[in-house]
Amino acid sequence: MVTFASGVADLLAIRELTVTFRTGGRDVYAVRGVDLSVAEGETLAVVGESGSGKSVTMMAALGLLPDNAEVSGSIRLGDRELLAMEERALRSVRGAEIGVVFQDPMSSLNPVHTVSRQIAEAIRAHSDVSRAAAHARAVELLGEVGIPDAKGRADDYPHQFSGGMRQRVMIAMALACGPRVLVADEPTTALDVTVQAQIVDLVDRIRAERGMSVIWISHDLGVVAQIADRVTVMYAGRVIEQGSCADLFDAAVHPYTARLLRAMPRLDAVAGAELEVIPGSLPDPEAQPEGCVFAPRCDHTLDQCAAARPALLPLVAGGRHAVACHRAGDRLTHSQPPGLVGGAPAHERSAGQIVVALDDLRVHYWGRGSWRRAAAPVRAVDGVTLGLERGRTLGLVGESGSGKSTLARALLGLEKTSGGTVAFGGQVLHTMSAAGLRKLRCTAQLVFQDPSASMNPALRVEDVVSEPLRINRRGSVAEQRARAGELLEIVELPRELGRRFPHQLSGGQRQRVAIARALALDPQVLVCDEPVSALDVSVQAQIITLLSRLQAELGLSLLVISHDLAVIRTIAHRVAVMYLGQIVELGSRDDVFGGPRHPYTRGLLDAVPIPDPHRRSRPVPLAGDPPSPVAPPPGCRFHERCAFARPGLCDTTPPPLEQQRPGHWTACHLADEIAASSTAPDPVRSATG
Amino acid sequence: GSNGGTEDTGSSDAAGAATAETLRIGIMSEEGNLTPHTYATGFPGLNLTMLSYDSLMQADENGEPQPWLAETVESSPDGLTYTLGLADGVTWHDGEALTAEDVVFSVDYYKAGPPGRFATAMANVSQAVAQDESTVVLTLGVPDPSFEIRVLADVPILAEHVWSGITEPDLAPFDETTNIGSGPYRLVESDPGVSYSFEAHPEYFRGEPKVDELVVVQFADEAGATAALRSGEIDTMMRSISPEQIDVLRGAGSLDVVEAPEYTTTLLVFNTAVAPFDQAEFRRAVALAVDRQRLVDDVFLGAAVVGNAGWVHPSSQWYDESVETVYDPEAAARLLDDIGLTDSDSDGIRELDGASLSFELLVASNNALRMRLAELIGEQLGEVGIGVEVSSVEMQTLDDAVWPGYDVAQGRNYEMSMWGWSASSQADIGQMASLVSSDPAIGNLNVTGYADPETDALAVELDTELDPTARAEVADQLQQRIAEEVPFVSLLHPNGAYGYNPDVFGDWVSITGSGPMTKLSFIPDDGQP
Amino acid sequence: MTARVITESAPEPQIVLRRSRVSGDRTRVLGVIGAVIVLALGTVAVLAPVLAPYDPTERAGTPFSPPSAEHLLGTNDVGQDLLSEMIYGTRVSLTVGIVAAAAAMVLGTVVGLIGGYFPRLGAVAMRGVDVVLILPFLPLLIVLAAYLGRSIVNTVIIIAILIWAPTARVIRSQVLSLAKRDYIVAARSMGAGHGYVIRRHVLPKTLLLAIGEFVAATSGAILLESSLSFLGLGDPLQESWGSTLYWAQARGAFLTPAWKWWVLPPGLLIMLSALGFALLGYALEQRINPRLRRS
Amino acid sequence: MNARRLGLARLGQYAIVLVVAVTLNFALPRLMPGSPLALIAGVEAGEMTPEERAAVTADAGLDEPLVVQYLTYWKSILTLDFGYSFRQGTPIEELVLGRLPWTLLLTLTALAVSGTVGIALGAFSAWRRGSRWDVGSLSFMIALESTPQFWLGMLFIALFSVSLGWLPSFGATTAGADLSGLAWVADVAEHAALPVLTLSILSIPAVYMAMRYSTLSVLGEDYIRTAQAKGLRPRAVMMHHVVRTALLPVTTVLALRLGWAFGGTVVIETVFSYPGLGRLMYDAVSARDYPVMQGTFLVFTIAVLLANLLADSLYPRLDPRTRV
Ligand SMILES: Nc1ncnc2c1ncn2[C@@H]1O[C@H](COP(=O)(O)OP(=O)(O)OP(=O)(O)O)[C@@H](O)[C@H]1O
Ligand SMILES: Nc1ncnc2c1ncn2[C@@H]1O[C@H](COP(=O)(O)OP(=O)(O)OP(=O)(O)O)[C@@H](O)[C@H]1O
Ligand SMILES: [Mg+2]
Ligand SMILES: [Mg+2]
Repeated sequence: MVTFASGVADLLAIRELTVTFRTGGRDVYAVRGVDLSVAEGETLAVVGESGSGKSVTMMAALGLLPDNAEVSGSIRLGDRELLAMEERALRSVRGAEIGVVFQDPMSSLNPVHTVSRQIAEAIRAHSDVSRAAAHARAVELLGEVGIPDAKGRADDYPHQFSGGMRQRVMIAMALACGPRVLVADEPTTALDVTVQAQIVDLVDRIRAERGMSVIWISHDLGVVAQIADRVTVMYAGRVIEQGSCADLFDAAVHPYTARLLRAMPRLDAVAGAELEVIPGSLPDPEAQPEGCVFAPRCDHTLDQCAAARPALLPLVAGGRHAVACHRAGDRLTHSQPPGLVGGAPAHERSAGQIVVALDDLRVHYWGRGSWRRAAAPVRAVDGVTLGLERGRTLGLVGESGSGKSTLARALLGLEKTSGGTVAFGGQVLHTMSAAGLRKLRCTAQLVFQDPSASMNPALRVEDVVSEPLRINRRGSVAEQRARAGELLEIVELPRELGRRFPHQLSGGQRQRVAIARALALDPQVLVCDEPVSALDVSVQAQIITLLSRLQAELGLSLLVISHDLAVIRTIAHRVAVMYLGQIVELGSRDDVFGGPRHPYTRGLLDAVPIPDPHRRSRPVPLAGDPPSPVAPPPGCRFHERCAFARPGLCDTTPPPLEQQRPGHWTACHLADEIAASSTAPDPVRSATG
Repeated sequence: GSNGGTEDTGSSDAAGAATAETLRIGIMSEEGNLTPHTYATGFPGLNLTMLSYDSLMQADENGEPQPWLAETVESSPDGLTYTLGLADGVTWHDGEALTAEDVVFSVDYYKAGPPGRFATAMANVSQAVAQDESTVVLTLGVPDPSFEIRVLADVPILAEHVWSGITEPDLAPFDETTNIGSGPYRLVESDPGVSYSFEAHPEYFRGEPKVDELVVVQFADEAGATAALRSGEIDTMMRSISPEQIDVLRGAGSLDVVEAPEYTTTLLVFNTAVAPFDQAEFRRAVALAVDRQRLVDDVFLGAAVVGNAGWVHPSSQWYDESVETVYDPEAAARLLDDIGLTDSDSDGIRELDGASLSFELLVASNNALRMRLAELIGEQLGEVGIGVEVSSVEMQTLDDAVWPGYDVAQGRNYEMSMWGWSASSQADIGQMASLVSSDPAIGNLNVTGYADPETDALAVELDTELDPTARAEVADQLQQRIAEEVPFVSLLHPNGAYGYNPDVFGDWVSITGSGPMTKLSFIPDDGQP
Repeated sequence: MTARVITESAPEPQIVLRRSRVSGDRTRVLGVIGAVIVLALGTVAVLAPVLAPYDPTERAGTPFSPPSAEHLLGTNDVGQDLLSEMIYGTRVSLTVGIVAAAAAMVLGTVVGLIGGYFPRLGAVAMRGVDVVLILPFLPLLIVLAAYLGRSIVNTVIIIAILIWAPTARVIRSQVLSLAKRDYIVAARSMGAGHGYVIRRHVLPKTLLLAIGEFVAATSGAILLESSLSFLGLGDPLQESWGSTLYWAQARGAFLTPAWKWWVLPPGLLIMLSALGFALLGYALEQRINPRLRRS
Repeated sequence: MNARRLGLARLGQYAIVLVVAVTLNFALPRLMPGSPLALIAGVEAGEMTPEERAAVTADAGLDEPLVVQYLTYWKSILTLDFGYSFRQGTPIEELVLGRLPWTLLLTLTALAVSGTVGIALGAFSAWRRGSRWDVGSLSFMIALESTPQFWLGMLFIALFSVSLGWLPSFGATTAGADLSGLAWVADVAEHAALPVLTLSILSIPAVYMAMRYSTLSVLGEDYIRTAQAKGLRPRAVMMHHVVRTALLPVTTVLALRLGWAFGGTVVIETVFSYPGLGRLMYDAVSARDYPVMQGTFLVFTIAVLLANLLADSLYPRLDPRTRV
């Protein structure tokens, strides 16, 4: 029996859990001996890179693993052994005692049933109540999780809700039977930061109210720092370190944990700080290494690291901070907090030469198949004026659906514009001939969010990389191949990788290949649409560093789109904030992050969780969801969500994007007032401002 | 002629119940509404229609026209006037009496009505006059030796009180009035494409019919009908069964088969306008090379009569025994050699002007037996060095190639084809002229395009000679001419073989050449013509 | 606060749950069975002259004779050996099936490809497909048969015309989804023309799908050929299984004991060959269709 | 709102397809070799004089220029007055309406049977995917799908009608039997039994495959895991979540099959001598009865179009995601 030093019994205790998937002769060792536990009323965060076995561990606890999984170990809920339970008994645990919230609220709700029905179903599965009573309870729950007009919306279908509201519905469903443990498997990864902040608040509030235990799976250390009592770090199917939140963030012992923390871009770091990169990638889940799973990527290996598996042991006997590392006792000194990046000047106001200029650009989508063209269009991009400076990086941030990708595509001439112009060094895009357009395509290239989707899986990496050359008939096949090798080296990949297929690469390697391909034609402009959001923190750092280096070496102009403000802050010289198809704030990185003038920018910044367990006072995040781009609100498009909005002004007159400070444009009537009235800027944030 | 009944011996080998309450009959072709203007096919459509209607004369068991509605038939020596005395006590199905006025009306009605078989038949009747209640005088435009068989024994008489109100006879719907005739049966239910029901006319002037009710059901094909016959769902079918089924049905215990020779012909026709079919020698060689007996034995399992070189069926009274039908492939080969069609490159196929002598033989794909015949003929011709490629085509497509627009004047578009004429083409010897005359007015069935002055002269003579003996002489000459000239090859005449259930009804009466599926089978012995 | 120690000696309940069901998808077997059937039939077709005891056009025995030592499946209405006919029929049925399906695939793939890649043109093309799909096919068949004449080649053409349309639909929807893929957008953004994109990215993927469709369509084509022959709309003089059935039906074999050796074997062979290709097609679809490949 | 407009746009597309199809329906009979003359005039067309033939042709309106005939055809469609059968002299509407109920009886019953069986088996098979049962039923279904229709029908006749004598082999009712009430219903049911059985057996595989496929893909959806995580019984998960959702695309398959089945009964109606529309068309085609051909083609065309329309509009109606 697992016990706690304090004598408080674990509510859910997992011990020596191993899960192996038998897939047609090949075995996937997904979980290789995991110990973790959560006590009553406690929030345990489980962090780790993608594929480290977090979800599988939780699914094992619920008995929901697929048939080909082989499980051993022990999973105890109170004093019952879940692994030994019959399916029937396990069903009475699922939903009733352990509630689950899954990552993707879009696909986790059944699209053909109303939300109230799906909640009521969970209630009726575990208690003998009438349909009406269950429905009433469902409505109540919806109210509890903050669905406005719960009664009116209870009989709506999931697709009628926004992502954040759907996640609330999921939470209501998980809470329906008053579970003792709530498992939240990356519940906010698919959501905007603003919505993430709302959900984090909600879960924490409910946990406090109900005295529930929460297991929060996440790869976002910021969220973890904000919510967790204790943290378990998983790596390649093992727990490598666990301890209280403070222990981990302040004094991580395992080399992996330490490096992970430093690989993470953070808003409270020094702007332009270089991220530390963890070389290599997760081990093959089909391999079964003898020793420490992290050894191949570790700087501090001893002989025994490769030979023997380190046990998860408390640092001090009876202590709560446990580490699975042979050198845990060595007090390794990990490098100091990140310093300044050499190349990028900390602060910059002078305008560079404009390479690409957008002037009042509009992209409207008309409903497909409509035979009468009178319908209102989706105003995806609605009057954007923006310049991209030579050799600099422009960061574009905004909530999902604000038109960032559309803007990027229009900039590259991949989207038909509905108004305004895109000009490359004076040449207006839509007046160009086909040949001119083709030539221009060589000067501007796109790096996609999802690297694997942007490569034809049937082509070898070298063919993927040399494809632009082939398309534009540059050189012979041999030359193209040689150039592909060079390009791979530029993005720090070995040439031999060229013989592989994309699916044989890791996510980070794939993104490098995508970048290499984008560089093939020696472009001046690189547009990166969410280049790192599909990647793990450690890989993210590699890519961000790579992009910065390439910019410095090749003098590229970058447009980087991201919803992750910390990433933008790390990489961009200038930042544009987009809301509902329009730019609401534009300025140098330090101006925007240090002294945001638009309430929307402030809301966005406030919503970003700070990966520091000591700074948990969270301001009220932005409420609500962005309105539909089909019928944007009159006046200031943001006024409905703005705490400062002044009736009669903000809801009638659209504010122009003005240069209210030198080099700092804002589209807000009340910018000056708000700046004056609000509390003093955050000390850490203003560190560089 | 006689008016007495003949015993039902000799012409039919059938036996079984002599009367029945209900007889269920299968048919395989889609028929329309069964009136003289709307029936669809000659067989069985017209046979079914004639259950409800009578003509002035009626073919007897030997196929000879005998007095029927007209008790007496007298023609003037010049053959231009026929005086008909109607039988007494003939009533329509609704009880009205059939009078001379009805006959006169019918003649005029057909002449004025839309074109068709009966309008064509009546075209030559220039005048019809009712002398009294029961006497009609018909005046002909030109003498017609076939008038009795072709017109008097064929055209159904209509009830004036029914049809005088109908202006569009070819659209006449089935209803209470249009189903009134004078025949042994009245059509009481009509669902074209599905079924018909006939009820016996108890007041029939030749005696009450032997079967009370006839139910006629339409099948999609012979296989379905045969299955139904075997399963007892129908009692007989109006389609000669395939030869291989004869023994099967006979062996099935409860069933029997009535078998009789029929005048239906199966021909090999060729386009005599193209070389080398334009040479009589070549045609003769083809005829000599075809082993008709083998066709009968192999394909029809013996259930057919070998075709006669002179066209006329051996059972017919017009048959000229002196015409010889020979199979002699060596003679055929010699003939071919003689006209210069030799196999110069020894590939087994002769050459004509350097090109190998090969023809496409068309055959309708819906007729399995003819397809087998075609295959066999192909083999047989191949043995004398004539290449044949059998090509099965859909029936209408074949018709369109051989007989475009049903008008021989429009030419033809084939080399060789399997072909056939219905029984009526033999029943009336006059039809022989229409097969071979090059004058489209006479030779309207001359689908081979055969033209020969001597034959044409004989054809005219056959069409006009009124004296029976003289006409027989002309017919003999024409048969000899045909045998010599070979405008087509008469291959065989399949026997009629009709499966039936003798427990239900089996008192069949066959007409030579036309088989048992006519109203004669249902008319009591003492009412037979 | 709670902390946790690992008590080394604690007796842990160790439970091993073995997977309850074999995960190996048994439906894989189906593909193997299909391949075996197709291979076997293919061998028979190729080796027909060696395997068949008689020339199928030869009148080798008494007509309508039941199975005997000389004629294992008896003879037909003109004394041809039915076993030889079955063996040679394999050639016709497989050839017609394969060639017709291949022709239909080429047509369907081209139309589907163009229709999917150029959406405007595609809408028009798909209306054409709709029309083909709703036309009454019997008269279409007769018209075609009349114009083309009856021959094995024309049967192939007719079948191809009848079955290409659904393939065009399938291919089109695949191309439609392909065209939205990031890697195609990427190629376009690098300046690739339509020809390049189709050749390099769309066609290879689509061909794979077309191959799966082709195998499945072969099964349909074999069935169609037999139906056409049976209805007398094909060429009954060609030695195919369908025409054997046509003759069996025309000569009343269904109603005599002959059905056991004259009707059953061709029907079963048609079924078997269609089944072989259908199974193969099913297995291929499982491999090709990404939606089915998951988990 | 948008959906309605989309619907109208679809309708417009259907209208175009309909026009093209109607045009082809007009053209096909006339493209076919052979002429309906024999039909119009009775068999002895050969005995007619050329004048008479011309008169007959004119009477049927076949001497008009094709354009005029074409316009007349459109007029007949728009006025719902299709003229008379060359062969039977019966109005086309009467013929078609007389046959329609029988075809509907066959197709609807077969669809109901095959739909129910196919859906149940398909769902079960997917639920037990990879099991012996799944493999067994899957291969059986594929085998069924590979069975020639006519062959099965004929074997059924040989077995059930000729050998066993249990069921009638032809027709829709017992001809000449004056039945009414229950006896009539029983008679009709008896006659429909074999054709329906054949049709159903042969349509089950398509439904089965569609349902199995659909169920398999639903089983992989995240919300199924959610339902399981709620602690629902497997039966409840299967019924409320899997089957309910998997049925959506299958309804489309069913609707499309309806249109297809409608035209696909030709063979069955021929084998069983069943007086449905398919046979009416077949006979009309063999005889070149132009008006009947056009009439039946039109019915089939419209049936398929309606089925497509039904499939198109059914899906959005059943799926809340596309419901506005
Ligand atoms: N059904 C399965 N069959 C085979 N392998 C599986 C299966 N499910 C998961 N795995 C493997 O198990 C390992 C752990 O997966 P898991 O989903 O637990 O990762 P995770 O830590 O939750 O990652 P993420 O952050 O991406 O959700 C991965 O290598 C994954 O590929
Ligand atoms: N092809 C399209 N047709 C219609 N609407 C579209 C289309 N593409 C995008 N939109 C709409 O345009 C708006 C902007 O979309 P866009 O993809 O540019 O947003 P984004 O800021 O990139 O969002 P995300 O962060 O989720 O990628 C959204 O409301 C989207 O639904
Ligand atoms: Mg996970
Ligand atoms: Mg985007």
